[in-house]
Amino acid sequence: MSELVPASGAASGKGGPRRHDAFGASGSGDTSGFGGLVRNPPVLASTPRPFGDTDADNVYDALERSFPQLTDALERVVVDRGELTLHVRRGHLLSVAQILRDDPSLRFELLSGVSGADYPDDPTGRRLHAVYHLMSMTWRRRVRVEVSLADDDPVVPSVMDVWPTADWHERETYDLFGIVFSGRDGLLRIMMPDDWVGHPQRKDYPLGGVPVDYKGAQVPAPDTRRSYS
Amino acid sequence: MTQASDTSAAFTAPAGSRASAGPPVDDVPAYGDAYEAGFTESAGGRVYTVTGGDWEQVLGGEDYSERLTVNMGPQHPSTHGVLRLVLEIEGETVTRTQVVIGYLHTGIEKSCEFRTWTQAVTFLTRADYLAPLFNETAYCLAVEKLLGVTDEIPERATIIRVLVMELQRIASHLVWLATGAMEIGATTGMIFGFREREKILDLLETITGLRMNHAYVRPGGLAQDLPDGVVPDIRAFLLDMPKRIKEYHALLSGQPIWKGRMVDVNYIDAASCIALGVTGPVLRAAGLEWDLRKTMPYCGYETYEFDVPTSLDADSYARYLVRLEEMGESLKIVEQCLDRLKPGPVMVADKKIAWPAQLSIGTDGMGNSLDHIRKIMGTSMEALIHHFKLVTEGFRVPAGQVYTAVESPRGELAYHVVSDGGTRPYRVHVREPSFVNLQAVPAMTEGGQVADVIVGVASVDPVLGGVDR
Amino acid sequence: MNPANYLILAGLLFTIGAVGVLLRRNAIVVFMCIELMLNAANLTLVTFSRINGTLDGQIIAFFVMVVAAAEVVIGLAIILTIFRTRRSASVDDVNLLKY
Amino acid sequence: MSTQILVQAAGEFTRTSTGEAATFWVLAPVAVLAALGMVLARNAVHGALLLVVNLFCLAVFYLLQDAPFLGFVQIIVYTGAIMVLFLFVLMLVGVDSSDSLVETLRGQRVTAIVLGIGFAGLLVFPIGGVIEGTTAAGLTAANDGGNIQAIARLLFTDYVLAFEIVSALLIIAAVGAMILGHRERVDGKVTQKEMLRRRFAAGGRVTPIPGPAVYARPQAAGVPSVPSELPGGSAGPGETPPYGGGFPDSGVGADPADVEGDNGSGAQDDKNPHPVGAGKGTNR
Amino acid sequence: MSYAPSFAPVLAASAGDPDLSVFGDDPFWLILLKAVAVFAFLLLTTLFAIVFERKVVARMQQRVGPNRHGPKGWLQSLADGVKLMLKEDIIPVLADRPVFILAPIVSAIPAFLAFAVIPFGPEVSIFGEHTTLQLADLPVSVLFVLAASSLGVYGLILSGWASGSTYPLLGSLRSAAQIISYEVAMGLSFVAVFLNSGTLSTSGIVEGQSHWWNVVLVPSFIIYCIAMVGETNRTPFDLPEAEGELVGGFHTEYSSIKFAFFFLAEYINTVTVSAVATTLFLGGWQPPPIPFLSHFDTGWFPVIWFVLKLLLFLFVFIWLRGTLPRLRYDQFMAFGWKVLIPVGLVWLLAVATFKVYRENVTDRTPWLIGFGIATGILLIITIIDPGARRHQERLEAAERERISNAPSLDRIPWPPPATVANRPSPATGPNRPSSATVIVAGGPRQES
Repeated sequence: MSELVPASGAASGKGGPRRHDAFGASGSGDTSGFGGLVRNPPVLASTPRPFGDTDADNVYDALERSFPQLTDALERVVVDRGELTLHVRRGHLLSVAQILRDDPSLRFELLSGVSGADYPDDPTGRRLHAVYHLMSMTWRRRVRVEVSLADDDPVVPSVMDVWPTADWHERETYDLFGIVFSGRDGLLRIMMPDDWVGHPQRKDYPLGGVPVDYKGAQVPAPDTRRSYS
Repeated sequence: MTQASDTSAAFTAPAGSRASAGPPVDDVPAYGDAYEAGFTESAGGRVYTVTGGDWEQVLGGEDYSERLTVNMGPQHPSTHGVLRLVLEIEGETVTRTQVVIGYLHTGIEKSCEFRTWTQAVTFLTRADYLAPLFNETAYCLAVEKLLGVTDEIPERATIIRVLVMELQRIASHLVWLATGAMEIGATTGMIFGFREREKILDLLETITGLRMNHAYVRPGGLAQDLPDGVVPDIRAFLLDMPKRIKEYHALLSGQPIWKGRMVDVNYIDAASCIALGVTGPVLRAAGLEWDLRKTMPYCGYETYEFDVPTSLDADSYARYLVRLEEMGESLKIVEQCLDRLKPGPVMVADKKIAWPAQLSIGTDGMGNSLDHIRKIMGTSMEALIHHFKLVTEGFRVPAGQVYTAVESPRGELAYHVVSDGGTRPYRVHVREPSFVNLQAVPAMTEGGQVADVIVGVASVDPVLGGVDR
Repeated sequence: MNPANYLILAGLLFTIGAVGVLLRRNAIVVFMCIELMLNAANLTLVTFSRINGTLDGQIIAFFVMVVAAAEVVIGLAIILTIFRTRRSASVDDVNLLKY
Repeated sequence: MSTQILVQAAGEFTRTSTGEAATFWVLAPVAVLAALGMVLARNAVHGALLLVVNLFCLAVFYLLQDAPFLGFVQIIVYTGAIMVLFLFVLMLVGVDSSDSLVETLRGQRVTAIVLGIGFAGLLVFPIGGVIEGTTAAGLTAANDGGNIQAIARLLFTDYVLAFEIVSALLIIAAVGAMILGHRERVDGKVTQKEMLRRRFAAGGRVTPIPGPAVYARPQAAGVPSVPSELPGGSAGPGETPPYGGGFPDSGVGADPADVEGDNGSGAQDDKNPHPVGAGKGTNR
Repeated sequence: MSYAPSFAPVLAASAGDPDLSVFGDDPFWLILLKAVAVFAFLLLTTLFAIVFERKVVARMQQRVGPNRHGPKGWLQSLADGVKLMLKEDIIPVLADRPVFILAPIVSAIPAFLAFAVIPFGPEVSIFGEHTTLQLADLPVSVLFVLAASSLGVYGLILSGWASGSTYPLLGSLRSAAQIISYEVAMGLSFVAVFLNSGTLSTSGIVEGQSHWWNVVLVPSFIIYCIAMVGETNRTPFDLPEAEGELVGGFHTEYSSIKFAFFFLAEYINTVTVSAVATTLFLGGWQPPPIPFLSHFDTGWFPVIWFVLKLLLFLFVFIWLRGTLPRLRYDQFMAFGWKVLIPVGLVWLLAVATFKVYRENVTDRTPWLIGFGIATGILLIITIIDPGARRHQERLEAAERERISNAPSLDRIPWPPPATVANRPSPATGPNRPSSATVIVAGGPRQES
């Protein structure tokens, strides 16, 4: 799960615990010797500063300079695999976005995309995450902004005023995840038919099984088949 | 309108009252309000309203003028698949363009979550079906970044990736040229474009085994090495193609009608492009030499010699020229790739990731080599088990999320991949350039003529398989 | 056959046109009825030309055609203008112009 | 048939030939029926087509009466240009502009028909009585040297003044039509480039307006899309959303009666005057 | 021959017109034979033209083209025709049925009509009867051609209107406007021909084209060639059907035999306008003015010349289709009204002047001198071209300004004006070397 950064993790790059992590099923009575390999349980944590990544440190410093209430706005800051993720509280999203776009030492001109992710087991209980990928063309770097939302209050302010391109991205995220972007118009389904029920990309939205023309057999839906995780 | 079907149960006031207003449209408020998203506080809690429009709102509320609503698509010869454009025209002038997508939504992103990391490639390759290798590469780069093996990918694999991607870029631009020319009525342009694309598809078929949807690039490397004898074929193509590009210039570039249809048509400047998130040739034709291969290199692009063609005109003709130039630049890169190719592995050495099979081309296409089968069946039970488990169960990828972008023929193609540490992707999101770029179509077409809409859509070069995913 | 039968035919056509002008209220149809009347007149002109053995009738018929073309162009333009503002091509609505 | 015979034949031109008679008796009823049809046709386009038939018949009559130039000009000018213009305007105006059948003046229709029949009688019977035994001089002499040449000679000698006046009239008519048809634009024609600049300068919505809702149920206009799984609402009475979109049922909108009120009266307009973002003066 | 007395004056020989009495002489069976022959010729030419077009275009596009049905694929159009007949005939619910059915017929019949006045050759002997190879001639036969083409318009307009859907309506609106405006240009080029030959009879025009004066008609010929492509809705002027924009334009909703009628009408129209062009401008059946060939102008030889010239035009039609994209509607109308018609008018004046000069002026010297002086002045103005340099400078300055304001990696544009002041200067921004090339406006970069 994305915000659950491995305590000692693949972020370090080569080798490390990845090898333990990469292969084998647990509890399957596997006799190959590969199963049951150790996997470090993830924890919910911020990456301590300095991040050890120049770009990420620069972005954070600049943000701190021009946005005094930063500690209020941010829940966590994660640097993983060289990518900076700012977990922003919903109420501060617009102001953070404005700073990210306009500050000369940040200048994230381009919103690459808005997408969502659904973590039903999120320890904070806010399973829906709206994920914004920003790119600074001037400084050639990217940053990820993430907002966690609860299932029963899936509202996040729209960033369409800051980056007009967010329009369709937000519509898609609304369509597939049910995240409502407020303060904008035309938040309509874009991928699914407009009378569709439910939001298909949520984890509890199943794929259907397929009936087979052989003695009434039914291929089970993919998510009801065996899985290894 | 009193027919309160079960579906309308959830309407809140604005929607319902508008519905009851019916045809007399005098009091219908400004068009935009119909789409306001909002909420009301009520006894049971907060009620969110997400309303939509209907033909009533599309057509009504307007005072009379000689406007006609033309529903262009989703079945229309010039909409690149199943794009739907709802045009409001006044005479021949377009006053409003609405872009409707979703007719090809196949749920690729969702499907990926139910297959192994490797199998997801075969879904994603079908998203942008004109540039499948870019999808594969971008996704595999993401998975490799998650795995932390980015630096362990063999050089030969990376070079071949670049090679096939650049060939594909030419092929994709050729399809754009062909379809764009066809839509303007230049049938010969169409045949010319598809003629050369066919050659590239032949090359790619030789390399990957398939003309489209290759599933050639895999996490960790490639499905297989270059087959014997393909390098001379590519070299022959490299010799031939520049002449063909000259032919396109001769047939189309200077032609008064061609220029008349494209020059100063569908203008969109760089600032507007960035505001709308538009990348790729459209942005470069607006003057900004933004090309991820140069600006945020991946796959070792920083080591190749090539130029980024730009133009300042920001119209359809500039996009046409930029794409033609890009084909030439891609040829240069392909040539450098061929020069750099050295024998070596094409898959990461880590046997926990690398596909266990030693693939060879058998009589039935791609398959396991007999030696390998003999070895694992006869001598090593563990190898057989390993093979079995890796293929059926797949490898695990450490938890985390990454975002990798490549420069596809249409712009920034990026993958946001989340892993929960399991053998399946937890979430795969495709940042599709066609999807984003299509948002610019209204800005590019409103105020132009009906025929310009066709040119405009063609100049964006959307691939609906990628738009809808 | 007596060439003067043409005259009777022309008279009939003229009457039909005139009745049409009285009956119909679609301005464009009224206009077409007027065209019919003009053509009936033309037929008499051509017939008289033949009966009298001179070409003057044909010449005048020619002029009538030219004038008819001019009249149609202007008339249709007026109808279109009214249609734009009134959303109707009925002659009943044209009287609103005076207000 | 040689010229000699023709000259002889010219002497017999007091009466018309059987061929002409046959043509006349075939086409004259057609012309009358087409004219009647034009007046009676409910659909204006059908009326225009019938008028074309009528004009075509007249063109043939011109040909029969030694006026080949006029005959073809009739086809070219009337059917080829004038009637095309009529059809063009009919298409622009739209099909639904056909007549209403309501009489606005009482008795107008009957009066018109009676007057029409009377007028026809006045025209036809006296003419029929007077012309009995009329003979035609024929145009053989006048057309000597060719019909076109003869007409041209007359046009540019005796009628040259009228010709010039008529040509001036044509030009005036063309200019007049242009002025009438031209719509005054305050700021000239807005090009695509200009519209793009305004679009981004205004700070309004620059991205596409959502498309119309194709699946909205019922099909009638005015029913918004995204009907059944609005956040906060259930899928409808007695139905729960099957999958993930389930928000806790707010209770509002789940009651059918409530909905009926919503749709029927529109009285709840005031209930929700301020959706989120309205205060911000957002995109539109 | 019951019409003979009434038409006799029409057909009478006259000073200005050629002797048309020969047409009055034909026995009934010969007229019938000629009518059937013309009909058969048109049908066969259509069948041929379709395969010819597909084969020639295929050659131009380096592919094979139809090669399955009949010897080398030459029966392809027959197969197409049979296929079309067997297709389901669909009439849309919203269509106006009678008009919808009438329209294809209306568009096909006038296409055949015009060919009645086209001369295939001079006098020949058929079964002992002397007759010209022409179904009929009138003193006004060119007007007859125009009349037939103006009737053909109805097919397109009505089909679009009657289909009851948007694209056909747009298509028929376009075709109405298109045909009306291009008929004007066409008529102007015809008038030049009338002026030059002094007659409206097709056979007379052909007869009169044996001398070199015809060169004055070259501009009119070019205007006619352009207008005829517009008249027949062929590429690059195929806006009423424009499958890129209007799907199929006026015939979108048509299928089966009705569609076949439109197809037939289009090709017959193509043949007809080619025949008219041959007749009015290229000397019809007369042999080309090459010394050796010009003797073959009697008997049946002229038919060969006629057909060869016709094929030449057909080939040009196909060539255009293989080369050119479609114009946009406004460009097309602007071209018609702003270029073709003014040029046609001016040239009409020139032809009239030339005619008067040729017939009435005896002392030519002062005329020639005046003409020379006028040409010289025009030439000098063209060469000196005052104001060109200033214009060029202004253009260059604008171009320089544009390039200096162009966005680049050091100046990434961003819309909000409030942030303009905050933009990082190139010095503080990451100053990576860029290897961009700029395509100069208006043309491809010659080398990269």
